[in-house]
Amino acid sequence: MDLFEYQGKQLFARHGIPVPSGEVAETPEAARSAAERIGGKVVVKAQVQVGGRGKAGGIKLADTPAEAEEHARAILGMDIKGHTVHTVWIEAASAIVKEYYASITFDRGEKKPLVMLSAMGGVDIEEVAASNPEALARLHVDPLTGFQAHHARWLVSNAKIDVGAQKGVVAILQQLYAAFIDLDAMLVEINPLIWTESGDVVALDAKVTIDNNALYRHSDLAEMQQSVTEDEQERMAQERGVTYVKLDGDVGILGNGAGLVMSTLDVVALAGGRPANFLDAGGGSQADEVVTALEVLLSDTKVKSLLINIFGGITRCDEVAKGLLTALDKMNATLPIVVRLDGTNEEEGRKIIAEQAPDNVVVEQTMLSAAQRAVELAKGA
Amino acid sequence: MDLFEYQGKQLFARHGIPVPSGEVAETPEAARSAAERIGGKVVVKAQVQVGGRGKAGGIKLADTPAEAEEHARAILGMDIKGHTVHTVWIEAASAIVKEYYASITFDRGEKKPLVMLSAMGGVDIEEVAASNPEALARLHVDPLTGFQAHHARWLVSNAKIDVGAQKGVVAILQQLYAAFIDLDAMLVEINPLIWTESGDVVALDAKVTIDNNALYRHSDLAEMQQSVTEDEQERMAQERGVTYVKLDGDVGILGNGAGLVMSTLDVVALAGGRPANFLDAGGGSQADEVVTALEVLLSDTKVKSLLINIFGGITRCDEVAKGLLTALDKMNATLPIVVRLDGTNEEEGRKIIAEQAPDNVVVEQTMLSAAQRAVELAKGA
Amino acid sequence: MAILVDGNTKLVVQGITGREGTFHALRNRAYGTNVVAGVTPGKAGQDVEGIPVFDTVRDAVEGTGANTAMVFVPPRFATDAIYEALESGVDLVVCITEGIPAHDMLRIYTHLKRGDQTLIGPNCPGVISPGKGTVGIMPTQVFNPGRVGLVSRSGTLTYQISKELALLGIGQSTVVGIGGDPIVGSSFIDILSRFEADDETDLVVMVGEIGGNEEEKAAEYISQNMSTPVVSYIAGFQAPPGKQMGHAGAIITGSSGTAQGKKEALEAKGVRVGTNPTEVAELVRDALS
Amino acid sequence: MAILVDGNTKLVVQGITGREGTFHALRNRAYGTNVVAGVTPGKAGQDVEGIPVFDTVRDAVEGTGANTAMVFVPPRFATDAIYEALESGVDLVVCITEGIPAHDMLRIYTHLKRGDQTLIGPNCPGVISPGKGTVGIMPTQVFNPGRVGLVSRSGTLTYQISKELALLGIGQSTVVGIGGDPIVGSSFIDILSRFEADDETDLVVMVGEIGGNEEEKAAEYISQNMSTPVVSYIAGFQAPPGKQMGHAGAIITGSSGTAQGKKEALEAKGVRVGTNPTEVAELVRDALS
Repeated sequence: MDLFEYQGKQLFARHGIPVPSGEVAETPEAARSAAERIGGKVVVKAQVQVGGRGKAGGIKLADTPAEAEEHARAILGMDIKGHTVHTVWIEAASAIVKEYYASITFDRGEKKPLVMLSAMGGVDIEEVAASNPEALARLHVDPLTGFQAHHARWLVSNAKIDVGAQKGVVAILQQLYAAFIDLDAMLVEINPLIWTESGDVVALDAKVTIDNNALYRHSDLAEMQQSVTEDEQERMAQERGVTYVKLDGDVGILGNGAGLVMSTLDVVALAGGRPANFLDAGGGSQADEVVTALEVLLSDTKVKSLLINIFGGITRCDEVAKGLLTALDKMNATLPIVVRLDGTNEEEGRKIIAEQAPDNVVVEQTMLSAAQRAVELAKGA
Repeated sequence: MDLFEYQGKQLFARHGIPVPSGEVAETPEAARSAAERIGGKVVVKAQVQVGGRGKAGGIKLADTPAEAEEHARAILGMDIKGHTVHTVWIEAASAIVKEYYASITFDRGEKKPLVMLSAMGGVDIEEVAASNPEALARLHVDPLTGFQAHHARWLVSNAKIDVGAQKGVVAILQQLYAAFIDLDAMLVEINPLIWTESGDVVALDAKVTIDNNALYRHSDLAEMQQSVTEDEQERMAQERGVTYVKLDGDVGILGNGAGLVMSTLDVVALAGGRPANFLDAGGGSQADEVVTALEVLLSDTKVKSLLINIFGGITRCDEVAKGLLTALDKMNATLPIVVRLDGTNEEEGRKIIAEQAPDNVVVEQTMLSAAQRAVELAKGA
Repeated sequence: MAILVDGNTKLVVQGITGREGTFHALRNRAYGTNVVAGVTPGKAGQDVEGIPVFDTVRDAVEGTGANTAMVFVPPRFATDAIYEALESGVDLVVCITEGIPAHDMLRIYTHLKRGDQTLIGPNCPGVISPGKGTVGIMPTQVFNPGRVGLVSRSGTLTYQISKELALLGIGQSTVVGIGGDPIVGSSFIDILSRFEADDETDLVVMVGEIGGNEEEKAAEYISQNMSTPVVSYIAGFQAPPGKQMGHAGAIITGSSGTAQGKKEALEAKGVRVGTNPTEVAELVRDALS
Repeated sequence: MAILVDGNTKLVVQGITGREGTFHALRNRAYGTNVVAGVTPGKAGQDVEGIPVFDTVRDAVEGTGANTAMVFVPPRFATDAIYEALESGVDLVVCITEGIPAHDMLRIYTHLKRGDQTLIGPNCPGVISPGKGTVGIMPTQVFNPGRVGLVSRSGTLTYQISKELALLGIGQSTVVGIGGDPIVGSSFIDILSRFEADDETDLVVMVGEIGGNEEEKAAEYISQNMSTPVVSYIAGFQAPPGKQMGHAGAIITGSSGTAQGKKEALEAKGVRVGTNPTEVAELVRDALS
């Protein structure tokens, strides 16, 4: 679960990490009064979960509350890379001397948290990492003994942080690690981390990703979760707890298990087709869950044909077949549907379809032939 | 640093461990009004840092506030094994079904925290451990991975805690471990841990020892520290930060380093004398610290002779000699003083004493001869 | 031989009295696995169709000599259950549970690697040594005894490839689902090294997917340390970058995590990579002939 | 040979620019120890009488090849300093600092014992191999080169016994102050095993005190594993039970922690125990003759 900048900053503030004072606004008028309360120059920042909002015009400096209102009016409703701006964050403008970069992520390869720090922040840090790897100090942390003051000192020394800012950065790195642990975060990132004219070190941005698996022990964070999805099917899937990602093709795909679904996508592409989506109905799919998943898929008008590829382990093929019939009945769908059922109760499943399914449903014996058929049908439609 | 029962209970409550509601009182009148506020039957408990207060009459049940006042009047000022009762704790009486025992301590041998649980609490647990070791479930905890729910379940299962109380005990063990860590405690002990008629599990007593070395990171706990020392010299020493323990002999002893001081005590005993105290002036003793230490010793009228046994490492013998002269000058002490100086700047130290010390100060060359001389002088005094 | 699970396996099932726990414990037993105990706190003394239930894993191990534990408890209790299994002294822990917080797994992993016990999973279908025993939830009918080892991050894809092998008359020595989470107890390399040492395994199929760099590391390991041939399959060529794909494990982390990158890394080390499950089975057949 | 500290020691001093740090770094160097670096955060590039100062221990180790670190920082920074020293990869860390919280030491100890580095202390006077080098704060004039090893929980008592040995013309191979805290990095047994393996040590003096059960465990170890003779001394026969005696380590924990109990445990295993430092030296002389 990705948080918005303003949510991340609120969490940072709770963990003692200095952030500029600010307020959320959802209307130009609210932006104006927020600017009045904050006082002085403010920055109006679009709240979207996508990079590059600065270049897209989503971040503006305002000298007066009136100007803040004006900027908010321009930014609210703006489309930034497919994301509509519904909220702006108004915060006190900072007098920046220097921009740094700091982050903590999971390094899956090392199986340890990785802390990264650079004196070259405020820019594309991936570019820095590629072209000037020395400029990005990296340190892995033992999860059992944790991040310690000497780690912070080593990072600051090796990232060549300016002497006057070192103490502040050392403190923030320790607080950031505490936040990373306390929040069950997969990522905490500050870019830029700024050194101000008054000598403070302040988080000017905040990118926080929370581990969905850990939300059960963070009721306050779970409340922050809100749909940021513009796509109708993705929103439906999210609400129903189904893993769904929209793609730009026309062969709708439903499978059980992420690996098998990915493989199905690949096989459809090999057969010359273009997958319309990724939809994993999950491990233990019961008939109800299959209905839910199909409702998401069938509501997408771009889908020309549908490929249902199931290998039953925990999942039972007869349940899938029943779910399919129920969904077709409910949605009154007429597009061509290719079904491949294998594994637990495969015979029963095939039998249900053969006997009860309408003519637009065809059964194929293998994954490969099913993919070829679905691609053909999409092209013919 | 040992805490009083009421302090321990306040800390337990902060960590979610159920304790009976209660209040502190320092006068009989305050005890009465506390009992009125608590309502119902209450228990009046002497707050002393010594065991056996129940047998000594320091714990009384009161049916009414008037009775609570009466009991408090009897208990306040009472002497329990040399400890005067200055405070009582008034708490709601509990309806006890069963008494258990729970504790967490440092096991120095294993170098791990040791959690102990028994269904046979409310009695002398050392006796239980000796006569019926099976009745005391013991579990060591890995300090890096911590105490987990399954540890609590294993303890509860193996200590044969009554089924109805198991859930409550599992919860309390986990909270107790969290408190042990958060408080930097060397010991947390609940005896008895009770199972009540209403089905709750409640800490009816609380024994908490905090690591003095960790007080710097617990300002709230440091405030709880108060002198519980009746002895004048011990109080002086505590205020001055000197390690001092009163014993019942007449040869005063000052040394540097706990090992050397203990050895000095032993050698004095071997020479037929009886040490009056243990006083460790510490590792880096400067002249001022020696003066402070001597002031504590010389204020004790039971001391008949004084043995100063120094082996200078960090400590410099000339500093010790200077401190001795200053202290003698200030305190105008005339009792016989035997000095043994060895190690860093020993010659300078001996010279200062030879040239400047009054006649009641004698220098000996070895620890053994110094001890013999001090014992003789104490007997002759 | 086979690896991890065989005739010597003595299994304790944590969470045995739950619906799924009971179902799969009995299925594993029906397949021939020696299921010696179950654990559900507070239910000591009961039994599940003859399998005795204990309060704690330690009691179960002491009472029955169990050497393998299967974790079948809900995610919020699974971290505790894994630690409990490890502390009980069993050699192997197989964790089926999906949804364990990643930070918990980081700590478990670090702790685990300081000892010599083995954890398979979490979020995995388990292990099957066809004809010898199974610990987990795999549909046993897909597998046949044979001499090909299979290790996979994906459950259903494992079944798919095993089915393709079966169509060509090829069976397996052992099939291991290592799980799709970002942090799992055993990596490809851990399992490959066991297959390399197993004299009943003639070839290994490694089934990877996008995300992480375990396949790249395995490629290096294979070229340096393995004489047993390896055939591979990678899923996720069409997966959109940066999107989460069911498994948290399927997040692409940098270019090293792409299917194409993994395929090239493997081929650069001489490992044949099939483009679809059917072709993987054919490559295996060709390599064995 | 000698143990722990010798001519190969390359020392980095953590906290070298503090008053005590500078004083003892220079004293150690004056005794012949190869003091190659110091560490004080923010002072990289400076030097202390020619000893280069670094920001971090890792930088110091990379820059100078230091293999031993001495921790000389205030207690609230010492836990961090010990971890930093361990992570830098040095073989030996000697922590002089007194007053480290016991819970911190529990975690450090558990972490330490999973690797193969050595920690002496905290709250210890350090190590001296007379004539070869010293790391710590011991008054060097008390020690002479010889073939007796000495290990002690107490600093000043170490000096006292060494002085008594010197009066009888007996010198030491190495003298180790392991520290008086409840949890220290190296136990009596850890050091005894090193002396047992040292062919320049003919006899070992073990100086214990009340509290804990390390002396009892050492007695068992000596009887099982040591051919080198051991003479012992225990302080604290007159110490009042249950009172804290300067070292937190001197709290009596049960009857096993008494001086009498320790003496009896040692004598039961054939270890001679002197009643005072002078007698200990005499026992050593007799055992060597």
